[in-house]
Formats: sequence, structure tokens, C-alpha cells
Amino acid sequence: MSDGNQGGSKLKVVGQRPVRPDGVDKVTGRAMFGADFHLPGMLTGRIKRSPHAHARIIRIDTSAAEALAGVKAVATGADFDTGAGGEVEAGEGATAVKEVAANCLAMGKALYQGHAVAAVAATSPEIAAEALDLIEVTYEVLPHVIDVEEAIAANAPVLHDDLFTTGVTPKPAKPSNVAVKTVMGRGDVPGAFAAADVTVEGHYSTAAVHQGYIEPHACVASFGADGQSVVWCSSQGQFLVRALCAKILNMPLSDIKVIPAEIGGGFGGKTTVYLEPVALALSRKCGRPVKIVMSREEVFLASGPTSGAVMDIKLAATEAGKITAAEMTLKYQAGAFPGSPVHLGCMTAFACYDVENLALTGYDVVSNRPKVAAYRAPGAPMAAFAVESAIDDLAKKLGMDPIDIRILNGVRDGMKTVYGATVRSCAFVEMLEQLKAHPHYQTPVAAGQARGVAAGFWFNIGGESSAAVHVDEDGGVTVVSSNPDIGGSRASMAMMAAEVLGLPIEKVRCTVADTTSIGFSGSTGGSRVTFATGMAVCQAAEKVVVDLKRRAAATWECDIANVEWRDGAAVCTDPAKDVKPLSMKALASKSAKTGGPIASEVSINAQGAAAGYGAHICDLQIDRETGRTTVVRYTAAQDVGRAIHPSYVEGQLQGGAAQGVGWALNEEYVYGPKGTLDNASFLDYRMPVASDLPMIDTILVETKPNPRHPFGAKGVGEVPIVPPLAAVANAVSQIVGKRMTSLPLSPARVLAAMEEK
Amino acid sequence: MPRVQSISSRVRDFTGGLDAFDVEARTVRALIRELDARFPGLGELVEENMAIAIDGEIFQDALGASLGEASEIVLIPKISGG
Amino acid sequence: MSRVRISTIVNGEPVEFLGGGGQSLLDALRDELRLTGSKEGCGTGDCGACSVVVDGRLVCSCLMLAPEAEGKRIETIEGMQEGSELHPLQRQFLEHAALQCGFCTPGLLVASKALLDRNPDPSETEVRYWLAGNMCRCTGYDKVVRAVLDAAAELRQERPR
Amino acid sequence: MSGVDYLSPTTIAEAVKALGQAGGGARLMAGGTDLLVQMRGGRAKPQTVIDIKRIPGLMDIRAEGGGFVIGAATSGAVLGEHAALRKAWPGIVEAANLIGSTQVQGRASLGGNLCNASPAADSVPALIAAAAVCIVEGSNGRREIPVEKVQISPGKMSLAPDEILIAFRLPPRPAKSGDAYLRLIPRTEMDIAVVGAGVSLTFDASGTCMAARVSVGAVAPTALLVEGAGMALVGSKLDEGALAKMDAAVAAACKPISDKRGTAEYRTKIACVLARRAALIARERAGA
Repeated sequence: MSDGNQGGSKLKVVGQRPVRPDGVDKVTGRAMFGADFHLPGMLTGRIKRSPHAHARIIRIDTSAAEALAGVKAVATGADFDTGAGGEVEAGEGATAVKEVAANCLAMGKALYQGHAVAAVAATSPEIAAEALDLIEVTYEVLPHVIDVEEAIAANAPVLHDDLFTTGVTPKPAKPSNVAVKTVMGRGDVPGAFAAADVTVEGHYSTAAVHQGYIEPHACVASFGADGQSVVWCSSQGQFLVRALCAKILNMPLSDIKVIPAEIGGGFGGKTTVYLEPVALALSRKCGRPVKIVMSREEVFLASGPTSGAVMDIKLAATEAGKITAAEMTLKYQAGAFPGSPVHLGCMTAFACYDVENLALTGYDVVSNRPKVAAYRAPGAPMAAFAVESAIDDLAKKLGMDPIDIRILNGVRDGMKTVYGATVRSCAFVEMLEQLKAHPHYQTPVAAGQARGVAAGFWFNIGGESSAAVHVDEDGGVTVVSSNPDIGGSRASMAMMAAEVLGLPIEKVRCTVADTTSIGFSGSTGGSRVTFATGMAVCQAAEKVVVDLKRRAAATWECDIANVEWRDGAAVCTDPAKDVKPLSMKALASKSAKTGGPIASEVSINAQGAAAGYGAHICDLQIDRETGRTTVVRYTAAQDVGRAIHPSYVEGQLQGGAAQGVGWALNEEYVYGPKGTLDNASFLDYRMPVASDLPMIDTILVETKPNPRHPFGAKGVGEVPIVPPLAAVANAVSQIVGKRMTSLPLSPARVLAAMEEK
Repeated sequence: MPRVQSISSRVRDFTGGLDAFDVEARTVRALIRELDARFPGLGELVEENMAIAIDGEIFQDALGASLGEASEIVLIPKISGG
Repeated sequence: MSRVRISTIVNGEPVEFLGGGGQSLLDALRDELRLTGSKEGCGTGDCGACSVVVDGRLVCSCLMLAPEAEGKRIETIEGMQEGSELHPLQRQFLEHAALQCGFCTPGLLVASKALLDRNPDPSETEVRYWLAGNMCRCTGYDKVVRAVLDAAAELRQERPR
Repeated sequence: MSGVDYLSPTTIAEAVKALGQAGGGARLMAGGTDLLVQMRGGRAKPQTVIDIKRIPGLMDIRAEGGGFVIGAATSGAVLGEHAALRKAWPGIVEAANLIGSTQVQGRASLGGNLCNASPAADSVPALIAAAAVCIVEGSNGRREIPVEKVQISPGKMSLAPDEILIAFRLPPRPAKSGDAYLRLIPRTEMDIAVVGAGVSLTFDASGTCMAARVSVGAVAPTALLVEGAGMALVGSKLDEGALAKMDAAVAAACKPISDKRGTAEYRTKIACVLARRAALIARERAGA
């Protein structure tokens, strides 16, 4: 990096709020999302889903469907060929390919209501629907289990005969629904509890909630006769889709080109595949393009959610409020296949605080629910709900201000986390101080209302990214990003390139490339794009600057050491040369004569991501006769390093807060006695609407830029969903007069708690 | 001798429940060879599917990194996100 | 299959197409007319991503049958830009960064325009309730509401009453 | 859904005939905001959809006999824009305007809300409290029935297979009358009522309640007219004693189920809370 972490005052583009490069397409309806593609000869694909929560598939008879006029292909799990299997990096970490495949089309067993069992491709949606009815599936219905505690119980129906708990010694003799037991900790927990002045404890639970992106999953797949295939889809990672399709269908990666559509929200839920391998398998069978679009009901039944959790927590502290020890057990729903983010829950639970003695135990538990997918800071919000509630109890017990107790215990640079990282460039304490000084916190709580405070953490990651910078012959620039733009990242990529190149933002455009047009990149997720792909963009732009300086030096016949790049032009610093600066435009127009096209592509494995910390304040009131909660004021603060485009950073804070408020108050998966989902619609899965929320004030804390990023950026997308659950619950608990330990805080639950008191 | 700790349950299955042990190695490549020698299969697991924290910094891909006499190494599951 | 000829005016232009008797207006717009700016987020009238204006009324095009459009005037997101100029609402959405993924944006813009066409000076509360049927999962609505209020102010200046 | 035939008759007779001919395979459509959702979800599979919105008189509001006649397919948005109706029957208009979003308001109608035969329909308790009457026409001619007699169970109505709900008749409004409708939903908008309560009251010059009708929704298989609750208020000035008696009558009438939207116990409790609040708003509106 030429001058890593440039000072804010010198910056001309970074920190401004320009209109995003893809903005006009998005406000005029021109932007092409997953379901907007249409190819000649395209067929409609539909998926037949299990009506049962748990059933053995005895037989699938597709003959009648195949005989129906207009049906061109029928597929089942038998059409997949996962070969050696292996693992692929998906939203929550390593994911077994065989399980992703079996989630796309069931193999042997239907493990939840809505589990895909077969698929058809037909010449019209009506024929496809009729064909689904003609597929006869013979099931042996099995006992099901939905609840996480019931799934752990000894007599629970077992989902997978070959699932033995990992992390237990000796290896268990019997299969169970506990996929993994995670243990981590340090110090002497029993000793610290024995020596404690005060202790608090609690039993907490949260419901499964869905990411709730407004765009349902959608894709078009076209298999070529020579095997070369194209997939258009909305996902958080075109390379991830390619990898999973290749492994599930046993195809070479280079035969699959994945073209990223615009993506209508993901929040982690589009870091895996549901439809793409199915559409490609159908297309392989009939040689025609196949489009599959999920209905909203299918989205709820068969994609996404994140884990519901059951947690027990105990804290020990001194009289002064210093937390000396914590013990916590976390049980997370994984859904039908192993892979809940419980390990991330354990790692993040106390990441905001300096606690010497820790004991954390996590259980990853399968049950007859859809397989969980990553959701914004996967695993962290539930854990933080328990931790931040317990700290609130501690503050009450000691008569301390809720921000003060968090400052007292807050992590500072140099401290050690339980998962091995050392805290660095961390502004957690400064952030809390700014939050405390904010007019919201300084305003007394209005009569009849209560105020809750809570904090949250996310690691943020770096990883593999590629980017290219192309200088056009007229001096304009195109930045080629490798990551789908889910929330305005084209803007930040273009801004960082413009800053390095000294160009006005209008001269820089940004495009998102398909898998054949740019080097590999990890997915858009983990709050990594502005950091990692941004770093690749900066490095590519810096290489271009070096090239431009070289060309200017050649033009002037001077040493390159005497050429500086200032405000988009090469300037000669050799006093012996009387030459005018050479602008980008001038250099670009001569590129053919000075060495050919000016372009650079950089692929990196970005190291040095800095963690993010947030803290939120929520004021709310409750209708005492109905238990209905109204959020009246909300402020979110976050340690962001440096905001590249502050509006989009604020937007991340506001959007995450809104999702967290929904999680706290009304969102949940509701199951009936047969293990079927009762509320698979936006009508009854109640996400916040515009009239449910107040304005959401934000504080972007920029006192500790990340020294490992050219402009100091830290990931910002995940943290904002971590604090709201407890911020809301802490306020509700005050009004109710007792600790609210189960989410969501629905009107009936709150009223019952008020009446119990 | 560098001290290796693990917070991964999968590692525990290879080590017979051990969460901390010393390994004589000065590079991550050597560490992985050493892990495979002592706990067959563990080195490969770490190389393919795990992140490593070395003296407080998390590496998603640490093969080239060197280790000090008193390095603290933590084997952790790879972190992704939403 | 009973497909019928349907004559409508879409964004000011007379349009004829063949539509199924049970086909939604949304599907007809997207699949027959290839106007894919209107989105399907739910198909049940709960998300508003398919919002269009029919004879001056804001509706969900997923909750209207295509043949019902016979003889009606339909306005979609594709008709919102005036010539080569963005509508002030479109511009304010961009300037406020009132979109992240942009999927709900066409519906939000069509609904916001319908609001300002009948109420040029809405309060924040009126904006929030009018737009309650337009779900956005990315923004938390803050910047959306500000963009609509600022567009309203801009339009009031342009066309003093 | 494209196998469906779409008809848009322009007379009632034509619509009645089409309905009769379809022999159960047809569904009438007003705003379509329930029907289309059911068709899409596979819960309704009509061969024919009969759109009644092009029939004159089904899409407007007329002052008649001192009251109003509201075409069954008139949208909520049109009701909300009718100043005279809003003044006379603010409770009915607010109930109709609570159905769904602004977009749904552009289509959804009182007739559709009633004929969808859901116990949680927002406009139905308000219409029952108002003593509204349905005008129905079929092959056997025209008849009028009180709103509370139309629905007999969830999804089932007392209308003959070829009868069409054409309009609602609202009675003349005496001086010092007011109505109100309240519902409880977890969010501020977009939900189906967990509980709803409509109250219509008339007072004398001294502020004593002369007439009262109380109706609650989503607490039984159909919206209920709770006669005992009205009787509790008549003769009172809505003092605590009278309101407590109303509570008891409402609670006794509730026979709710527990489902994803609320527990039986919660629904009963809230029905009393909302009936009380609606009664006080109705009194305020009556100017008593």
C-alpha cells in the first residue's frame, strides 16, 4: 500500500456521499434481478415438496408427469452426482456438499415440511403445476421433532442414522440429533464464582427467524450440448454457486459460467444454493434453459432461517461491577442438517468484554425444520441477547448505569479474546462514551416509557477477492468487482478507485463480473467486501498509477522517481524539466503508443480485517392493557473504522437495527402439532413495516481506522443486528417489571408477564 | 515450543479430547506435518478447513506464516458470515 | 387454455396482449409485456413490490387479474421517468441512499408517487402509514421516508399551489 | 390459474345466470384481494371468475332513505374519500380502511370482506354494530338480510349458490350517535385482526345511552353481535358499572380458538379491552 490508511482530511472522494453508479437502473426498473431474465425456448421449473415434517421416501413415480404433454424433464435426487463430496465454504463456514445436495433434492428421507423431493421443467407454469400433481411420492411418515430441547432428549426421533456427536470423547455409540458439542473457555470459572460478590443467572430463548429478503430465490440455467453451461441467478456469490453446482452435478468448474443478477437482499440467506443445481440438472436432461423462481411460501418453508436458541447463562462480578467469570450453555437449532452457527455464538458471546474466566458450551442440534442459513452476524444476536440481558440484570443489581458497566468491562486494544485473537484498533469504549454523550441518552426517559441499552460484536473477515481497474481511452475508468452488490458496494468500490486515481467519482464506473470475467472471490458476506474486495480495488488502482507514472516518465524521458501522481495527473518533479502535468485523459489517449492498454487485475487473500463493535439505545412504550410495544426512539452507534460512503454505512446500521427490532418483537416460525409451518407468508411472519418504526439515528465512530485497510475501513454489515434484541428486551423488562427471557416479545407474552407479576 | 490450543470440536475428535498441546514447529507447514504425525488426519483438516490464530492474529490461510519459540496458536473454525 | 385479448394503456401507450383468464396483472406485465420493473416479492399483496397505478388507484398488480386491465390506464415504474429526466422521487431516493438492494424500490417509488399525487405535503406519519404495504428489509425505512418528504418539498416548490 | 375463465357481466341478472350455470365452479370477485391469494395458494380452484365490478351500482355510495346504500364492490379507498359517509359512520369507514395496505385499499370491498367469510374480517363487526343490512339478489329475486346472519361458519355463508351480495344498506343516523371500530394487531398495519370490536351508540340529550350495538370479531367462528353487551350500556352514561357489565357480556360471548395469531385467553381479554375503548370513542363521536 503506497500510503496505507490515508488521513481523512486529505481525502476527496472517500467519506463523500455520491450517487451510486448503479442507482439509475435501480430507480427506473431497469436493473435485472434473478427472476427478470428470459431466454428463447425457456422452460418453467417447479419443485414438488414434502407435505410431511419427517418421512421416509419409499418411491417416487414420475412416469405420469413425464407423459404429460409439455413436460420436458423431471428430476429427483438421483440426478445428482456429488462424487467425492467434500466441503465448500458457505455462509456459516464449511458445508458438506452432500448435505447441500440433499437439501436441494431429498435423498431417501424428507426431513422437513417443504423439503424438495422432485422437480419438473415444462413449457408453461400451468403444465409444470399439473405435472407436480402427477408425481406420486410414497412416504412412510415418521415421528418428527421441532423443538431443540426435545430433539436433544434421549427418546427423540433421530433424523440421521449416521450422525454421531462431534467433539465428545469417547465417540458416542449411538446416533443422535446433537451434531456437535463445542467447548471453549479459559481460567478458573468455579473459583471465580466462589469468590464473586454478586452473581446473576438466566435461562433465555429465541425463535427461529428468517432473513426476509424481499426477492425470492430465482435462477435460469442453460446446459450446453458440449457441457458448457450458463447460470443466471441472484446470490451472494457467483463463485460459490459455481462451486456447488459443479460438485453437486460432477461438472468441471470451467464448464459453468455463473452470471450474477442483481440481488434483492440476502443477509446471508443467499450464501448457499437451493435452485441452481436443480435447474441445471433439468436443463441437462432436456437441453433447454430452465427458470425456477420460488414463491414466498417456498422461501419460508425451504430456505433460510437462522437458528432458534436456548441458552443458560451465569455471570460473576465484583461489587464494583467488574465481571470476573461467565458460564454459558448455548443450544442452537441447525434445521434438518448439521451446521448451526453455535460455535460463532460461543466465540462472539463475550467478545465485547474482558472476562478472565469463561466456560462456554455449545450444541448444534438437528430437527425437522429447514436447514438454517447464515443470517447477518450468524449466531451472535441470540448469544448477545442472553449476555446483554444478564449484564443489564447485573447493572440493576449494583445500581450502575448500563453504559458505565459496559465501559468498565469493555475490551480495549491488546486484550485477548477467548477464540485466540488479540483485540486491536478497537473503539468499543470510545463508542460507548459517544453514545452516552448523545442527545438521545442525555434526554430523560419520557413518562411511561423505558430505555434499553445493549452492545454487540462481529469478527468481520477478509479472504479471497479479485478486482480489476480498466482505464478507457478517454481517461474514464471501469472498476470490475468480483462481488454481487447487495447494498451499494459498487459505490464504495468506485469511490476507493477514484480516490487512489485522483479522479472525480463521475469518471469511475463499477461493474460486477461473472465467473469467467474476473478472478475468484469469496461471497458477499461476513462484512468483507468493502474491506477485502476494496483492498483488491485499491491495489489494482495503485498498479495503474505506477503504470501511468512509468508512461509519463517515458514521455518526459525522466526517471520515474521524479514523477508524482497528483489529482488525476502525472506531475514531473524534476526541476530540470519544464513540462506540464499529463492528465489521465492525456495519458490514456496515448496508451497505444506507450505500451498498450492500461489495466490491472489483482487477486488477494486479504489479511487484517478489524472487528466491529456496536451499541444501541431503544426507547419504547407498552400498552398496558394489550401488551403491545411501540418503539419510539432508536439510536445505533458503531465502530466503523472509516465510512467510505457514510450514507450506505448508516443504512447498514438502520437496516440491521430494524431487523433486530423485528426479531425482538414479532418475528418467529410458528409450528403446528404435525410439524408444519403455520405462518409461511409475509402476512403472518411479521417483519417491521414503515409505520412500525421511528427514525433510526446513527453514530459512526471513526476514531480508530483499521490500519490494515488503505482507507481504514472495517466491515459494517453484520454488527448492527446484534444489539437490538437485548436493547428492546431490556427496555420491555423495565416496564414489565421482570426479566423478559423469551423472544419474540409478542403482545400476548408481554401482557401475560405483566399480569403474572 | 509453540503452544497449540483448539476451540474446535472437530479437532477434539482427532486428539482424543485434548484441547491444548505443545508442538515443535517453526512454520505453519511444519506445524501441519507435525499435527498429522501425532494425530493422523488433523493436519489435513487444519489445512483445508480451519483458520489459525497466531499470536492473536487470525489467518484464514496461514501456510506461509512463521512461528516463534513461544508462539500461541489457536485452531478455530473458519469464520464466514451473513 | 383460455387466453383472451386484452387492450390497455400502459404508461401512456396503447398496448394489446394475450393474457390468461387467471393470470395476474403482474405476470402479464412481466411475462407478456416484459416490463420486469414491477417485482413479485410475495404474490399475496403483503409486500408491495408489484405496486402499479390503475386508473389513478395504487394497487398490487399481483392481486389483479390481467383481463381486469381491459380498457384501463396502467402506470408502472417504467413510466415514471419524465423523458430523459428522473422524477424528483427517483432522484431523492438516489441522493438519500434510500435503497440498498433496490428490489423493493420500484414499488416504493410508485407508491410514493401515488401519495404525493394526492397529498403534496404529507407528514412523516402519513408517509409511514401510506407506505406500510411496501416492505423493505434493507433500509429500516429511515432514508426512504426522508427521501419522500424531501421529494414532496421539492415538488411543492416546483408547482406552487 | 390460466385455465380459468374470466367473465365481467354488466348486469346483475347476467351475473346471477353465470353463477347458476357454473354450478359451484365459479367464484364471484369484487376487489379480489382474498380470492387471488386463495387461487394462488391452491385453496380456491374456480373454473370461472365472475368479476362484478362492471355492474352499475356495485361500485358506488348513494344516500337513500336517510341512510346510505354502499355497492358491495366499492373499494375501501372510495369509502375513505366519501365525506358524508365518513361523518355519519366513521367506525365503518375506519374498519374498512384497516383492511390491508394502501394498495389493498384500492381494491378491497365491504362485500368481499364479508363474503370471504373469515371470522377476523375487520369491516364486519363495524357493519354489525351499525345494524347494516345486506341486499342480496339471486334467481329467486331480491331479499335483505342483516349482516350478522350472512356468515354461518368460517368460509361458509347463508346465501344460496346463485345469490349475489349487491349492496349494504346503512340505516338513518339519529342525532347524538357515534360508532367506532378497533382491532388489535401486533404490528401497526398489514396484519389480520387478532381481535376486533365495533360499537355503535346513540345518546339522548342528557348523555344517557339510548341504543347500543356491540360486535366482536376473531373470537368465535363468526363475528358476533353481543346483545348483552349493548344492553349493558343502554340506560347508562357509560359509567364503570355499565362498562364492567359490558366486559362480562363480551367475555361470556367469546369462544375463540388459539392459533398462530393469538391464544384464546388473550383474545377474550383483548375483546373486552377493545370493546370498552371503542365504546368510549363512539361516545366521544356522538358528542354525548
